[in-house]
Amino acid sequence: MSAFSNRHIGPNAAEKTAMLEKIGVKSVEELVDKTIPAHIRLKGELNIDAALTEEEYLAHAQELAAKNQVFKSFIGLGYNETIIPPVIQRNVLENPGWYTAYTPYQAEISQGRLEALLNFQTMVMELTGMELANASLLDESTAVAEAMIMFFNARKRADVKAGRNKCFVSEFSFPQTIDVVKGRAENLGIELVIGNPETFEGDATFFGALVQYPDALGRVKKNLEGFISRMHAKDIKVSVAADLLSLVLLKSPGSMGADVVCGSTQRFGVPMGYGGPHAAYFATKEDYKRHVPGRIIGVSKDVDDNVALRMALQTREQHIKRDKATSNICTAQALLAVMASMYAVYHGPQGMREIATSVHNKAKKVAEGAVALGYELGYDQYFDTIWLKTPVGVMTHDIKKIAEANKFNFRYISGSEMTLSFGERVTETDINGVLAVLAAAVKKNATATTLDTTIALEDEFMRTDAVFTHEVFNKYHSESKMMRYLKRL
Amino acid sequence: MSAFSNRHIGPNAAEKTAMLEKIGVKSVEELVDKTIPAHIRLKGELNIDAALTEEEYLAHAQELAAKNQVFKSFIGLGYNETIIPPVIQRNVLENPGWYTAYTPYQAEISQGRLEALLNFQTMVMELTGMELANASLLDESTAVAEAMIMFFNARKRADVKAGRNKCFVSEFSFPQTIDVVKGRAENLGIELVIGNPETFEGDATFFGALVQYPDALGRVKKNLEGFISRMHAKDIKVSVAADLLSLVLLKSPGSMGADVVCGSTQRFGVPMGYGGPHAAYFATKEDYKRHVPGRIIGVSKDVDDNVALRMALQTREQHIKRDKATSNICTAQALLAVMASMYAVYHGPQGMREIATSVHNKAKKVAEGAVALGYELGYDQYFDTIWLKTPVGVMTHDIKKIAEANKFNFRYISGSEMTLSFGERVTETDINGVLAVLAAAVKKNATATTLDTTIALEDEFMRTDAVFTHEVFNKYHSESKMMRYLKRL
Amino acid sequence: MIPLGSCTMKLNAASELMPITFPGFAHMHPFAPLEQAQGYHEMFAQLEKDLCEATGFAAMSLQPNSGAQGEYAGLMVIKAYHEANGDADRKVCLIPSSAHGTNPASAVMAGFEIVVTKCDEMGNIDVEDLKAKAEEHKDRLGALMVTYPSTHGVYEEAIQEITSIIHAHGGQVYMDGANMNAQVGLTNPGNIGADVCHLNLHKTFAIPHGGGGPGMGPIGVAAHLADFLPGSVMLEKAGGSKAINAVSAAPYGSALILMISYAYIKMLGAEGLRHSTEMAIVNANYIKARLSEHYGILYTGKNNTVAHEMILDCRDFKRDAGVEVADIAKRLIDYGFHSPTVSFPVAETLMIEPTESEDKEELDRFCDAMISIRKEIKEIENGHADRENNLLKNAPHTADCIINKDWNYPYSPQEAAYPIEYLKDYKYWVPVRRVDNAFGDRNLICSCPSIESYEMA
Amino acid sequence: MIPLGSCTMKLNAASELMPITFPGFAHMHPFAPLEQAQGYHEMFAQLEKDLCEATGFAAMSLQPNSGAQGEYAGLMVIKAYHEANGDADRKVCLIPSSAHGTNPASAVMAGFEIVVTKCDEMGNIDVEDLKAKAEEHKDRLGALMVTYPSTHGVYEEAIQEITSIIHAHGGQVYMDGANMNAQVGLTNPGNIGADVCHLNLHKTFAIPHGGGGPGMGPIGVAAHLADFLPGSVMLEKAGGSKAINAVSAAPYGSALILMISYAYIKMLGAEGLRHSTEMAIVNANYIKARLSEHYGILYTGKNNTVAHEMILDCRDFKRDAGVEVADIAKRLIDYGFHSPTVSFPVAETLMIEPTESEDKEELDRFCDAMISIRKEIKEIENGHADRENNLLKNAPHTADCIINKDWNYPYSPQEAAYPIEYLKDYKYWVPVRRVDNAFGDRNLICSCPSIESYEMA
Ligand SMILES: Cc1ncc(COP(=O)(O)O)c(C=O)c1O
Ligand SMILES: Cc1ncc(COP(=O)(O)O)c(C=O)c1O
Repeated sequence: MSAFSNRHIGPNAAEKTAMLEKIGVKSVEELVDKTIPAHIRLKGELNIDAALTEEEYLAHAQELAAKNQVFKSFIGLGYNETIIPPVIQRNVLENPGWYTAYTPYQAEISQGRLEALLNFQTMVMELTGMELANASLLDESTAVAEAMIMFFNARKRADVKAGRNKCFVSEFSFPQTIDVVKGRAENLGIELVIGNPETFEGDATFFGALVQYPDALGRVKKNLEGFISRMHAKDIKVSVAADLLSLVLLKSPGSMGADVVCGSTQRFGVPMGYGGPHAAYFATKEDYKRHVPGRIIGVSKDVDDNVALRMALQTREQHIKRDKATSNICTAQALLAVMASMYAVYHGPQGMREIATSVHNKAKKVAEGAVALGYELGYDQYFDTIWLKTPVGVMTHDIKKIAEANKFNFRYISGSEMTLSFGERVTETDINGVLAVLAAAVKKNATATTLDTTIALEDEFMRTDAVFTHEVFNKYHSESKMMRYLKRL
Repeated sequence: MSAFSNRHIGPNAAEKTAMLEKIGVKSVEELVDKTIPAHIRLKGELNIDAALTEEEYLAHAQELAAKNQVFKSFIGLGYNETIIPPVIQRNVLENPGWYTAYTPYQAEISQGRLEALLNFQTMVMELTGMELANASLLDESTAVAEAMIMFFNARKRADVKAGRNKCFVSEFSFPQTIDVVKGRAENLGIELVIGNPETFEGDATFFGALVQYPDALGRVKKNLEGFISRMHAKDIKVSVAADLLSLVLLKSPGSMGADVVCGSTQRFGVPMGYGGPHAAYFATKEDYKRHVPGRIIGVSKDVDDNVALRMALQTREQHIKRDKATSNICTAQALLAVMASMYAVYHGPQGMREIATSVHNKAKKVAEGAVALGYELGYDQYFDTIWLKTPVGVMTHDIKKIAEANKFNFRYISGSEMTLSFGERVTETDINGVLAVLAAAVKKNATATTLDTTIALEDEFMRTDAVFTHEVFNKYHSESKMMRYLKRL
Repeated sequence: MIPLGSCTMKLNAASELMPITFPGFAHMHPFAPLEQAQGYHEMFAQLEKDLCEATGFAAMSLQPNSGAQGEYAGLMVIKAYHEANGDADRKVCLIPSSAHGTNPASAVMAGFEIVVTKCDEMGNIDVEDLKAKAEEHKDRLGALMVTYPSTHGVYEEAIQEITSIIHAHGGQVYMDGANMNAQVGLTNPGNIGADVCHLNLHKTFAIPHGGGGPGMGPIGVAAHLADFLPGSVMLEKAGGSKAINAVSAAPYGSALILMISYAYIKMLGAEGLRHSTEMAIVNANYIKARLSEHYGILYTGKNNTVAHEMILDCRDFKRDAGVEVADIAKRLIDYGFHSPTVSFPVAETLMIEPTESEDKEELDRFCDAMISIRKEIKEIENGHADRENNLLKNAPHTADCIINKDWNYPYSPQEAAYPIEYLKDYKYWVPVRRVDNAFGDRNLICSCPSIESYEMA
Repeated sequence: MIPLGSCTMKLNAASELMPITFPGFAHMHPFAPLEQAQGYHEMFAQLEKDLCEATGFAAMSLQPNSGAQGEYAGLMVIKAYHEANGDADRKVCLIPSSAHGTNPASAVMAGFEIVVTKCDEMGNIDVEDLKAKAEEHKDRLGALMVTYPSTHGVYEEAIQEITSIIHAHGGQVYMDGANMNAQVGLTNPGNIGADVCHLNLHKTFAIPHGGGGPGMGPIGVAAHLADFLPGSVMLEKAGGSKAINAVSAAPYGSALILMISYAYIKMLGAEGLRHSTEMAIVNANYIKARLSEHYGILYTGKNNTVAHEMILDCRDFKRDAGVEVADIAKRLIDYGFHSPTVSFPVAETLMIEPTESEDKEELDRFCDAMISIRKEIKEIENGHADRENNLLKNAPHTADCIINKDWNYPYSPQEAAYPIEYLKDYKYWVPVRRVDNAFGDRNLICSCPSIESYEMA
């Protein structure tokens, strides 16, 4: 038996013997033979390698890690360089007390975890400007698909009858989201129309519209509010997939009338991890409360009238509603939602504003430097992602070579276009490195830039209401306090 | 203010203001000016670099780590390659609940930590065969020095009067121990005599003798029991510095009459760390209970007659006895003693025996291979360390070059002698690598060896009594149980 | 111990988890060029191979982010297969009444029409009913979704017959892999005749549950379905040659935590994997042996054994003592346990799955608690305790209610807080008492309440 | 919070600790060839430089493994210096009566003869007495050991006068650095006239206490002593040109945890280090401001402030209420606090050091507890509570004693367990009641008792 299997399996040899005796069999083999029908039993042992010890495995994992070349990423598309606060890494991500726990079906024994998820919902509601948020979905793309399905399922009887089954999707949504939504639409007989929200007018055959904000080119388009009212005028529901960090600075989609706001919380201190896990968020209006997919934590009271939390509205969920459920979601991303909410708890309103401002400022500095080098800026209102067009004669695949030699990944859209997206973990040195790459491609020298807190966005985009107002986001900013809070929960 | 300092310092700006008001000063500066005499105040800021962020620091630490070239070590001398069980690394070494705690002065609130230290003492007592053990000292070398001082201080009045002030030290003790003991002896007017225990006879001017077992050449010498009786016959007290892991297999020094047994517990799952921290152990006879240096955890009861642990015999310690204390030791190595004891708890008697057997067998296989290649084995009874003499014409500095090219460190004693010491973390691949180095030095090919459980030691050295008999060492061998035990404490 | 039925709460070993914070895994963008992610892809390839071996399948997709997502993906693959065969009409999906709620929900999402099939009194699929329904829908039969061993904790003897019936009628068999912990190394989905199944890596393969996620639900498929495995517009390499659309944003889903399952397999090896399954069965049957003297065990196999989990019958307590299964769940909190799964798959029962990672002492502690609770119920049945005001109905008991409130229950605080010896050493104090769910649903608040509202108590 | 006087329980940040498990640091043998340890030596060099800057000294030895070991090393350096000057006779060491126990113990170990000097009623060193004793022993005066700020929590105004007196009489000044947390960035040992001092890196520089170790006690010395810093037979590079023998087995002591202090300095920088010291003083004075309305503060500086710690006078309670300081310490457990240092440096007092890492809310919680206990004492003083059988004498109270035993104390269980509001949210339940020390010392057992003996209860 492998060294690790003796650690993994609970009973030792003596206990095993005692247990078999109580069961009334002579051996494990006898019990298994009695239990599993003979005709389906495997003949031999699985063809899987012999066990490594823990020490050997960890060395092997180090080798595998070394085979990954981790470049600084400016690719964006919903995944950004972020910093996991060490206090959260050690006391949540590396703490069995947080990670082994099960879904809080027994609320009384799970108040701490429920509180952390309630913080998540509160944060999402404040930033999106919505009335209701759930406690996470699997990823941004499926969250957008869930929005579509929710709109579809919540259609009025008459609309169902009338076969109102079209859904608009902005062509400037993240490509992976369009991919996922396509698959989901088909099955339910939803007809997807992919187009430019600027020119899309909509009509009575459309029940929903899905847009991205800022869009996949990084643009903070002026027309979001106008688009939403245009759609609403035709009774088309609008879902906005938004970068939650951008909403620390930008006006909330909720305040512009959105029916759903959803997206990823990866950049709230959860590593990219080559794709996940990360918590998607999903916020909507009170009207939809019986249609929301996923778990919702709610406030109630116990028999002694103490405030007590628990999972709310379970009647929406598949384990009760089965084929009539709002969604098939069961396991979601609770631990990652906890991490994301704790990131906001630890940074607080001021810290979050600083982080949002700083990623924006990085974009701004590179945009300015690029323009000075002869690149064209595709759009001048952006949050953290800039859309660059190369000077005549400069091809993005040449830039790619130089960038990769410097261990940078950009997003290349065409031979002459690319986007660069900036995360918290990108440093001033990186910024100057990026400018040096852009300069090298045009055979110039870049002038070094210094980060500051200036903002390129026009006032009309900026939010004026306060966020992170609840005490929980204003209390735990020293590491000792944070540790104690994490321990208390 | 640096980002980290805002995390490190508890009060935020608002709290600071409120506190200053309560104190009755306008500013921090005013309070400091009122508090620290002006004439000793520094003028400017310290000349220390500006702060790094946590992220920057961690990247810097990674770079520093990469500048260390970690070779597999066969140097020995009390420091061996060991494996930290991941469950202990994560749940003790990386768990603030274990590492931030203070010395358990308030016993009632510290029962868990006290239990872990009591386990340490129990393990030491069983392995050494002694009646009493303390809860750790700073390192093996100072532990040996403490033994000398204890013998010195415990001399009979008549001996003090007679100026009985010589102490014998085996020349086969670890060189760093001789170094430390020399410094300590001088001050107290102890005259050290360094020599060969085989030929040392002793006389009435000697009060103590300090030997190493197995000795620095790895030898498990037959004459230890004889040496001790020879010394006792002349009323000379004997301290044996012993490799605690070797005592899992070897007869205990206690059973041979030793007055003190001490040494390091590093190889019980505590990384070498370029020197420490590691817990030294110190065990002695009941007679010396009022002379033992360092903390001792003892069993008592509470007012409800429950078993309750606490630090025992505090009257020996410096905080009470001051200049009459048995030692100046205050901070010791509690966390490392906890880790070492948990290593034994997790492995249990059988696991510990397997580890001890395996390090011995590695030595045996290399010894056999080396002899086959023409090396001479200095002594044929060893635990984990073999003493090799090179074939004529082969110089150790040539071997060193080949070894280092293979990322191995041996201990080179002279141009023609070296020792190789084997730890838990040394693999079969490493063993064959070592043999390949030895072969290359004599321009031969090594035949690959396979590890097994055979033992080269003669029966007379082997212990026959059971160790790790207490239930605590026989219970927590699955990871789930171990985690729960660590959590309960 | 959290002995949750169907949820496989096994050990999440520290060594399995450590690599997820290695920078070489943590900081990689999902759309970074393939050649930069060689470490990841080497791991994916090996993991796919090992999971194929464990399931008896030909190909594996590591994309789905949960079991339910895997169900959706698997059904979509089946659908694509039928369409490729010109069988676009095969949209009927048979689902036994005992299935987990995600099965019908996923089937609906994938555009299937659901036909529910019955179970017999032994908890097994009613083969006659199944045959009849397969027959009835044979031209439109798309799939059967079946859990194995069943959600009732039994290895149905007829499973191969069942899968043959489906195949004979043109359908594909989707196996829900939530109970794979009772199969690995002893049998497999391929063997029982399934065409697709998902694996809950967060159950069988040691990814921690995280309080409700993350998870990973890769799907394995037989050779004829391999071409349809989900692709990704972001990575050409991903998926089969006739790939269905992506089911997750990232080509390999939550790639980072695949490392955990990879570690689990690497450190157990073939023998350890098999033995883990065997010991999961031993542990379950040990609990059964102890508890069957006090509770009814709803279903057992033909030799009176259970698989890796079992259902405890609590239905009569309602009649005899007014005690509902929820009361037992809450009372278990006073004994320091998180309750087993409540009322799934059968109402008013408990579903217990200990897993192989629990040792005898912990199992005994749990059995002792259950037996002690059974005695408390008996006191009510006997009329020695009140039907409304008793240890179970008032559970859980906080320290606050025991010490600070005026005690006016018809039992002592000792009986409430320390009903059993081991609690002297291990007492867990619950922070709140029984939660009022209905009140909360009527007055939905799902953001942090203001501090003042906490003073309402 | 563990507000331990002289023990500086500050935050041990996760980022400071993470590198100690990096394989590049963890697995290096202490006698590996120098060139393999370049990362370590780069760190040592920078850390020595920064610690020299913080102490105002010329050279640093990173070898001693604890504060006490540092004292021994420092005194040995002083001795070697005197010997090198032909002053081998300078073996008298003056130690104020308020010194920590390690000071005299180390001085004895280093072969010094101890002469204790007095403190005045303000808690300061009695300069006249010191002068007289320095004078008396002037031919044999070796050293003064002095803690600064004093163990009484005061920056003695006369410190430079004191160090001058010693120097004038041929002695060297050893400063105990346990209170460096009140100096860093604001003043330093060099400034006050010390020649050597040790730093408790496990106090001032963020190494966690580990329940009684590990620690590190490097010593800094003025230029004239640098040559004597401890060497090592294992590494030529270590120590001064006339090095004393090694004081630890390894040339750089517990090298691994030096990374923690290095991280602390690197992440705070000059400004953060200074501000930490300032805030340690603010926090202490805030506690003083709150508690001085209820307790006597034994010593304050000339402007009625305290340094980074203070002594709470509990001596009269014995007379007035029969309450000893140990009773307060035990009662604090019921309030969820580990007691501050008991009876050091003055019998029947508490020594409180909050450090800069505690926030106001936590300080308030502690002050509230102390004030509430003061009221409980008043009840005894008033005669409202019994002198022998009261909340303090019977503390701490376990859940077991409150719930399971027949309650026959003259106060309610509520008063015992929940004397203050915040405990509703934060109650810590102590596992045993007041421990009988004398019984244990009389019947010494220092190995695990057999399981049966646990049943003796
Ligand atoms: C039988 C069964 N099927 C499917 C699922 C769904 O898996 P997941 O929660 O990963 O979506 C579960 C999980 O609870 C289950 O128990
Ligand atoms: C004033 C004082 N000096 C010296 C020491 C001894 O330091 P260490 O415990 O590191 O040996 C202490 C520690 O408790 C102390 O408080």
